[in-house]
Amino acid sequence: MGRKLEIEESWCKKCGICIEFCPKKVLNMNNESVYIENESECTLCGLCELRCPDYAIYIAENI
Amino acid sequence: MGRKLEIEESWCKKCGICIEFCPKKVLNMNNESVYIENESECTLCGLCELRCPDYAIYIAENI
Amino acid sequence: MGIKAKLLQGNEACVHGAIHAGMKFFAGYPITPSTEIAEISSLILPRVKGTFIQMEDEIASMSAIIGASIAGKKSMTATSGPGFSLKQEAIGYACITETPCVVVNVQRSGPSTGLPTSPSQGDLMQARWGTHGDHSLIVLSPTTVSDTYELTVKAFNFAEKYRTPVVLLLDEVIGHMREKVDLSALQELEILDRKKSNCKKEEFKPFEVTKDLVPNMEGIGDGFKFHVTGLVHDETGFPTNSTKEAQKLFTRLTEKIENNLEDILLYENYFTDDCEVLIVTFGCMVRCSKDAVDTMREKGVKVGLLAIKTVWPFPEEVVKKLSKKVNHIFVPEMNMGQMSLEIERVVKDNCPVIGINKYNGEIITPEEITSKIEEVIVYA
Amino acid sequence: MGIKAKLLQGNEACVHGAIHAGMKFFAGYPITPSTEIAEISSLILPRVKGTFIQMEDEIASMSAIIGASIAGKKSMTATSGPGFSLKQEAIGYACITETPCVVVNVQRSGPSTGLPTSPSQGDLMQARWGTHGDHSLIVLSPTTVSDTYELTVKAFNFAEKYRTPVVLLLDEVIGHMREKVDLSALQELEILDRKKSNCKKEEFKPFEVTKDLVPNMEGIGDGFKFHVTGLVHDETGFPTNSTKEAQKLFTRLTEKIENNLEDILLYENYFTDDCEVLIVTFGCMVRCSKDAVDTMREKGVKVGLLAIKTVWPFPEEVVKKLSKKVNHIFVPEMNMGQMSLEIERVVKDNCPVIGINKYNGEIITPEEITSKIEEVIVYA
Amino acid sequence: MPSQIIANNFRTNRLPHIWCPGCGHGILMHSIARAIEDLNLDKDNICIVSGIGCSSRASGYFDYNTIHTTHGRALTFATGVKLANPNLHVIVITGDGDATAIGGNHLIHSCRRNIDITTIVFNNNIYGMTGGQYSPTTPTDDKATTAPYGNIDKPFDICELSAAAGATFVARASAYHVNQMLSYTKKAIMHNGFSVVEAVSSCPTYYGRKNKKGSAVDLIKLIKENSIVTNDTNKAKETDKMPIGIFKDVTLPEYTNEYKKLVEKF
Amino acid sequence: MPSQIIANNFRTNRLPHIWCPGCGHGILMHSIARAIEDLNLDKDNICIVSGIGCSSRASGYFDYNTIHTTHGRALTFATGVKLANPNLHVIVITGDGDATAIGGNHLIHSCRRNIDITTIVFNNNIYGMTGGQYSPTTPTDDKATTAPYGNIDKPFDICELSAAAGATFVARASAYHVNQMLSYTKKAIMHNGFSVVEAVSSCPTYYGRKNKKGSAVDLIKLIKENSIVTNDTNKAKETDKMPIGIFKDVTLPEYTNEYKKLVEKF
Amino acid sequence: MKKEIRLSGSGGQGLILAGVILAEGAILSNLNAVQSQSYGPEARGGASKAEVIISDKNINFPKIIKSDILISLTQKSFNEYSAHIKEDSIVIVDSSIEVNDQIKASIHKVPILQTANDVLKKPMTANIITLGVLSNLIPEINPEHIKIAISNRVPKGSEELNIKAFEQGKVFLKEVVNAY
Amino acid sequence: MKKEIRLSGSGGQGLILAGVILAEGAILSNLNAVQSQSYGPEARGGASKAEVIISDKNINFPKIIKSDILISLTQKSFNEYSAHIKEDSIVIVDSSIEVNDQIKASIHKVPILQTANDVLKKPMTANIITLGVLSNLIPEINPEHIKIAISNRVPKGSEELNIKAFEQGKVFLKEVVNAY
Ligand SMILES: Cc1ncc(C[n+]2csc(CCOP(=O)(O)OP(=O)(O)O)c2C)c(N)n1
Ligand SMILES: Cc1ncc(C[n+]2csc(CCOP(=O)(O)OP(=O)(O)O)c2C)c(N)n1
Ligand code: SF4
Ligand code: SF4
Ligand code: SF4
Ligand code: SF4
Repeated sequence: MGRKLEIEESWCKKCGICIEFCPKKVLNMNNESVYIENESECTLCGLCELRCPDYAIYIAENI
Repeated sequence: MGRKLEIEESWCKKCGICIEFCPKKVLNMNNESVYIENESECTLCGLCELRCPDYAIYIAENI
Repeated sequence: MGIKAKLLQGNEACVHGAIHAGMKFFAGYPITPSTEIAEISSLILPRVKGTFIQMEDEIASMSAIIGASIAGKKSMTATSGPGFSLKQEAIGYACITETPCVVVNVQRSGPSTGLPTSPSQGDLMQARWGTHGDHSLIVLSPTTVSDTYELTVKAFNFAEKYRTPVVLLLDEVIGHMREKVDLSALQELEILDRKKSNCKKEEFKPFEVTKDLVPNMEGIGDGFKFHVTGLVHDETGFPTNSTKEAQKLFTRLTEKIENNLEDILLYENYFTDDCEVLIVTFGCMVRCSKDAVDTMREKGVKVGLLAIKTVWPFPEEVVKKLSKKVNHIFVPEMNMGQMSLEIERVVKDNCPVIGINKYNGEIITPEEITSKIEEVIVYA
Repeated sequence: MGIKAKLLQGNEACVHGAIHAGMKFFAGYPITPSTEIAEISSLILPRVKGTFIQMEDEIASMSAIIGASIAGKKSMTATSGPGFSLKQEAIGYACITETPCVVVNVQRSGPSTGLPTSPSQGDLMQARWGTHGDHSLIVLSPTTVSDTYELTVKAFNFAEKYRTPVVLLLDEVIGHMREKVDLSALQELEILDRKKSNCKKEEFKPFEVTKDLVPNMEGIGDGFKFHVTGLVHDETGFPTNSTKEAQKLFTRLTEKIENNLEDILLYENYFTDDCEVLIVTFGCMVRCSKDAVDTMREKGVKVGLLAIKTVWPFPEEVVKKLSKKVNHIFVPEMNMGQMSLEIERVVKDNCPVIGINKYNGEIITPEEITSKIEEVIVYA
Repeated sequence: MPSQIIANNFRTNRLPHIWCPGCGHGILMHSIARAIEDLNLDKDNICIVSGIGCSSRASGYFDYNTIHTTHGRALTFATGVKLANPNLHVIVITGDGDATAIGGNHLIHSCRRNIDITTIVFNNNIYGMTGGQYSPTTPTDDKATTAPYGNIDKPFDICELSAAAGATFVARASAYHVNQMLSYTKKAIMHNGFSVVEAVSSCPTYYGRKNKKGSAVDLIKLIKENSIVTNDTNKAKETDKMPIGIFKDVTLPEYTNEYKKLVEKF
Repeated sequence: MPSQIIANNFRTNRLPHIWCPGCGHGILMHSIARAIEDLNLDKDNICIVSGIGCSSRASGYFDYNTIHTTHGRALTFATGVKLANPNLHVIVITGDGDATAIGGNHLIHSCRRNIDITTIVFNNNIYGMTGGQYSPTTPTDDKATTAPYGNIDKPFDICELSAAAGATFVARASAYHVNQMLSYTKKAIMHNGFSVVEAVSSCPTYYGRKNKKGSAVDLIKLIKENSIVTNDTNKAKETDKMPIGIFKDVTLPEYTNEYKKLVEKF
Repeated sequence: MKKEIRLSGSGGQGLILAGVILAEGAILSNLNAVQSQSYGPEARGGASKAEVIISDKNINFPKIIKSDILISLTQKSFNEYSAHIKEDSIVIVDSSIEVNDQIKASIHKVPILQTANDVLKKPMTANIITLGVLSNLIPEINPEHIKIAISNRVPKGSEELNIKAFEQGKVFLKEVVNAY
Repeated sequence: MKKEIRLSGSGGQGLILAGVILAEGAILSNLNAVQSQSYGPEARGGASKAEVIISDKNINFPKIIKSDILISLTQKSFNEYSAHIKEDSIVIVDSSIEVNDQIKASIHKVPILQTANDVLKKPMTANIITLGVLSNLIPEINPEHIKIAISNRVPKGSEELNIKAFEQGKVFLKEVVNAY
């Protein structure tokens, strides 16, 4: 069982906060939503989850 | 022209504050009002005037 | 014979009635002439494991009793004129959230600070219309100290049964006078509690439209986890902008009361059976009017009295019916004629409505009432 | 031709009217749908050497404008439902101290928070009865944006002339809509100021009973050194417990307004000369009713409209007179029937009074009015 | 015949005042009049604003412009007066209930704005006018008609609260400390900004009686015994006594000045 | 599909919430839910009470007992709730306007009573819900729809005010400082007494736009840049930055406990 | 039987308490009673007035327009309320009060304040002494019932003193009762 | 002549401002105009709607029940408001919107958002482009008057850009006018 970064596109309001404050610059945005650009860089630190105002990005547990 | 301790009997509510806090124990009370018992002791410090809640005792000026 | 006669003050009787009814929470802020209600509550409540708190102002007091009631406790506050004005916003919140609570207003004289220790009945219209927006509530007004006990119990009962704020509109005369009260009868008064749901916790809808239009009510901490809001909401309790839901909600809030007038409308007939002249009044004016009726009856004039105890909703039909069989209606009030307005509306052209008004902080005497009646019926 | 047509929002027109009338002080607290009035005031007042302040709440705002008015400045505040409820205590203070001021209430829907952005006319009764105790005041309700400008000027004029708080009862529809306003005519509107005394400073009585029952008024800092209190007071302004003085004061406060109904009562007749069916209404409902009248007239039904602009004191005599010559009165209101109550009282058995009511946050359409009329007169 | 200072500053035809024998309020009212007399202010330019309470009845006695308002709101009326006519010396006289119970919000906001109003709080630790209920300054465990078993509330420190809220002059004197009362009141009036003088008073009728603290004289003695004259509140804390002194006196932009600057931009 | 923590604590059928893109309130709401999750509290025993404002809309989203009250009065409703059922964890979520403008008096009195309620103030320095008017925490000179020429008011320091009024736990975190927010919120909830967490938020729609401070991201960056993590407010003053930290944490008699003691006398 | 009694004096003399005790005594004696008072912010140390109506029938109108019995312990209150008494009613004043003889009533001077001061050594017993005097005038109320009411209503610890004061009051005006 | 125009989209697209400018233009052209809008706390970043009624007569009822001209810049607003149009009225939608052909109106797709983005490089000019399009459909309003209104109402400094946007909008739907 592992942990994995997930995005719920329909909840993303495209504010860009997760992208800006990701210490590893893992994320980027397109027309629809934020998306994971450099998954390999992600340390699963969870800061994007804590700072997303709309709960659209999070670390899924027990995958 | 001098200064003199005056009492307006009709205004005195007989609370006793002036008597208690007079540093020279000049004042006393009877049934009607406060009255001056030891006028000679009075230094005209004016503390009774400042502390009388009813403005019934005061140093008259320019007598 | 079980007579437990006691000398009680009106304000005191109010607290005893409240305790009887199950009051467990009182929040208040002192103001003449209601202060004794807070004072006596502070004395008694701790002894019955209830809570008394003196809040920082009337708004806080009103809000606190709503909070306590939502959390499950029967709650009351008491105030007078200026404080009653301040409580109005929160009273509207109690209306729309259907939170049972009792608000006592011991009326005093004048707008603003006025004559703070003098009696008046000047808040009658305010009790109905004081908060913004369409709303309904129940307003009771006692005429004796014993009545004060009884109507306080009924105020709590109505509050619980119909999930509504109930205003107990006292006046300084009744609030501050002491008279004999027979507690043995009063202590038998029935007590009603809010209806609980008997559904599964997940299925609970806090504002479900039940047959009687009064939603079941659960407390906080019992696992129902509902939402309460002063915004327009649907049966789930969550806000909605739907005009349909808005119309539904506002209509129900009115109808749950209007549909039960038979239960809610309290009044007393005093020689109305054969009367040709009718006095209609409320509060302390009932006492003065009774003396007036007695005097006039002694003189052979058939005067009767309708003593209105549920002043809002106004007992329209009762008054209308009586107005058809009498020649005059007199309305003595310690205000500029507030109940008169409502009576005029209801009575239409059935008979003339004549106000007897005094608003200087003095009670109207029986003589003033009888002489006005005599003056009018002689000229009639 | 001097036409200065401008597109103005209702709330904007209110501020322009106020500035025209001489407003020099505004204190407020934001609340939808009145907030633009504060915002625009904050923009304009500093430019005309006036003062804008946003206070910590509505009570503070209302009190501040009374303070400013006593100190000599024409003052206004603006709010909506919940804030209007909170201002009630201080409004009573303005009544008893006879302090000129203008209180705007842009009505929104529901008791409590309700539907905060939806229109309503639910505060009509509250505007009259919201504060405790017997009192009188003037309440004006505009029907168009241009009217809003005009009635704001008149509100200030009445406030000054009669030394009374005046409530400007707007509604969200008028407050938020923009339409064409011809400023050239409006800018000619007369402006009235409070009457000054012309006595010696030592002889000044701040609440002297003058012939018109309106005491002269001096500002603070001009050497008159008077006392103002919300307690019952005599002509000197100092508190008294005299029942005679109390009766005198309360009576005068009412009569100074009731004696001047001819000046104060504003209304508009629209095809009432020959009408058989009468619509009586106020505020934004006037617009909808005009369309309804036009439609019905086209169909050959003689419908007329009485548009009431001074809603309090209520123009009893005007309505009574018309009620004697028509077959039906219809009262469209965006509430549960508040003006209807007053009309029923006045009309008595002269003709039936039929309410057309909607209270879900939606405006009543001309079609809804005409179809109700048709429904009733067909059955009649 | 009253003294010259009384005749100059009071509406003597309204005296004696309604306060009970020995009520501290009368002493404090005198200090205010004397401060104004000493400062030689133009009486036409003074406006006293009060709320509702025994203390707030003070306004009616001063022979200046006086406004007796609603309970708790004196500062908001005063704000209107001051902004309408910034030349006035606006002085608010209020009680502990009026200023810190129902009126607490207006107190802290007036502090925050630093508007040039002088506020004198007659703090008698009780609601006198309504007959002795506990107030936000009633000490814990004391009795009151609504605290028959002893008060469980903690009291406010009015000076600390006012300073934290932004008042720029904060001091405490008392009905015993009449010289300080006079001197702080003068400073407060001349201070350009929002000033608060907590004037410790005494209510023999309700507070004294309920708490078996003796006569009017005894209550004034108690104030004397329980206090220490110092501007250093920390030092006072060590002695467990109530400090009498000036605790804050700073100059910061004043509200009506700032508003004036804004208006002058146009 | 939302995360487990969201599913456990929110009424997910009411999400996404009504707040604007990038509004700081969403971040803070998350922290509260996570704090409760981390503390493993019984959700039936939590009651969230809020006033009126964007921030106060938070109550409707939590899957606990929730009450959305009137503007400024959340703490007084909460006081009723807590006294009626002292077993509940009562948490008040409020805005700077709700808590310190119209609600300022209830804030200081709740502090004074030291009643066991946790108050989280979402401070975005503006009235968001009504469209961008200045609030008691809007910095001087900033613009707002009612301060078109710049605000002349001085702002409150919510933490300082609460501490002076008697709160026994006082801290400040922000929508940037999410770890602090989480940790302080947990401490505040577990604190037995009145606790205040000033949670600095951001309103890109009104505050940001009016003051030309850029995007939602820029506003969060500004919080980061203008603050310093320290429990020592004096140290922060030297740097002219806003301190993020715990400024007061003391144990004093708690109101419902004291009341319980009183009742147990009989 | 209906008696309207007005007790007047200054605040602090405890006349309202006396009125309450009188009313409670009446109730214990199976009568009806209504008690009311006037006071106000103006009454800080000022005038004080209690009214008691006692009757064997229902009492509706709760105020007294003209009294059957007036008690006045101060000159000021006598001057005010002696204008509102029934013809041929009873007026009892403290001995210190100057009465004017235009008043058509049977006026009795009783040394109430002096008795409180000199005999009982407690000025605050004046109200209960007054009750003793009154008790002689209202035989319908069993004096023992008044004593019970006194014990119920006076501060704990002062019962004995107050019963003594009551007895002391009963010494006065015995004859008037007989004449009444 | 009376035209009821509804502009719908999402908050932030500036459609209320467009409505205001349109109404002001109408007034400058000596017509009557009433403009209103709906918004609410639920509208944080959500739906937004402006209504403009233009007439050469008095306008009483201020709201639109069914529109003569509907503008929709978002799918959601199109779905909602296309249900409330008059028969044979005009509907203008952004090119990105999927229209359904049950609607009995002359529907025109116009690349408003794309033009704002790509041609004017400022997404916030979409509202003024919309005005340009609309202007073609309401010949009773002098386009120069709309331009004056634009200059009055847009933020200082952006006048030129917005006039350009207006002209850009006028490029579209010229034919429809002629057909109308
Ligand atoms: C709105 C309102 N609430 C309550 C009151 C009743 N009231 C009058 S004065 C007062 C308290 C006064 O206390 P304080 O300000 O400390 O003055 P003090 O009488 O002790 O000098 C209260 C509660 C009122 N007049 N108005
Ligand atoms: C009594 C009352 N006054 C005013 C309002 C209008 N109002 C609603 S929310 C609000 C301010 C909200 O500001 P804040 O608490 O800071 O929350 P934010 O929206 O910024 O999150 C105001 C003034 C109201 N609803 N009720
Ligand atoms: S979990 Fe951390 S590293 Fe990964 S995307 Fe989120 S913020 Fe970046
Ligand atoms: S202080 Fe004044 S009122 Fe008190 S006893 Fe002395 S003179 Fe009389
Ligand atoms: S009640 Fe207390 S505060 Fe009021 S006047 Fe009397 S002693 Fe002073
Ligand atoms: S208006 Fe401001 S505070 Fe409100 S939701 Fe939008 S960004 Fe947040």
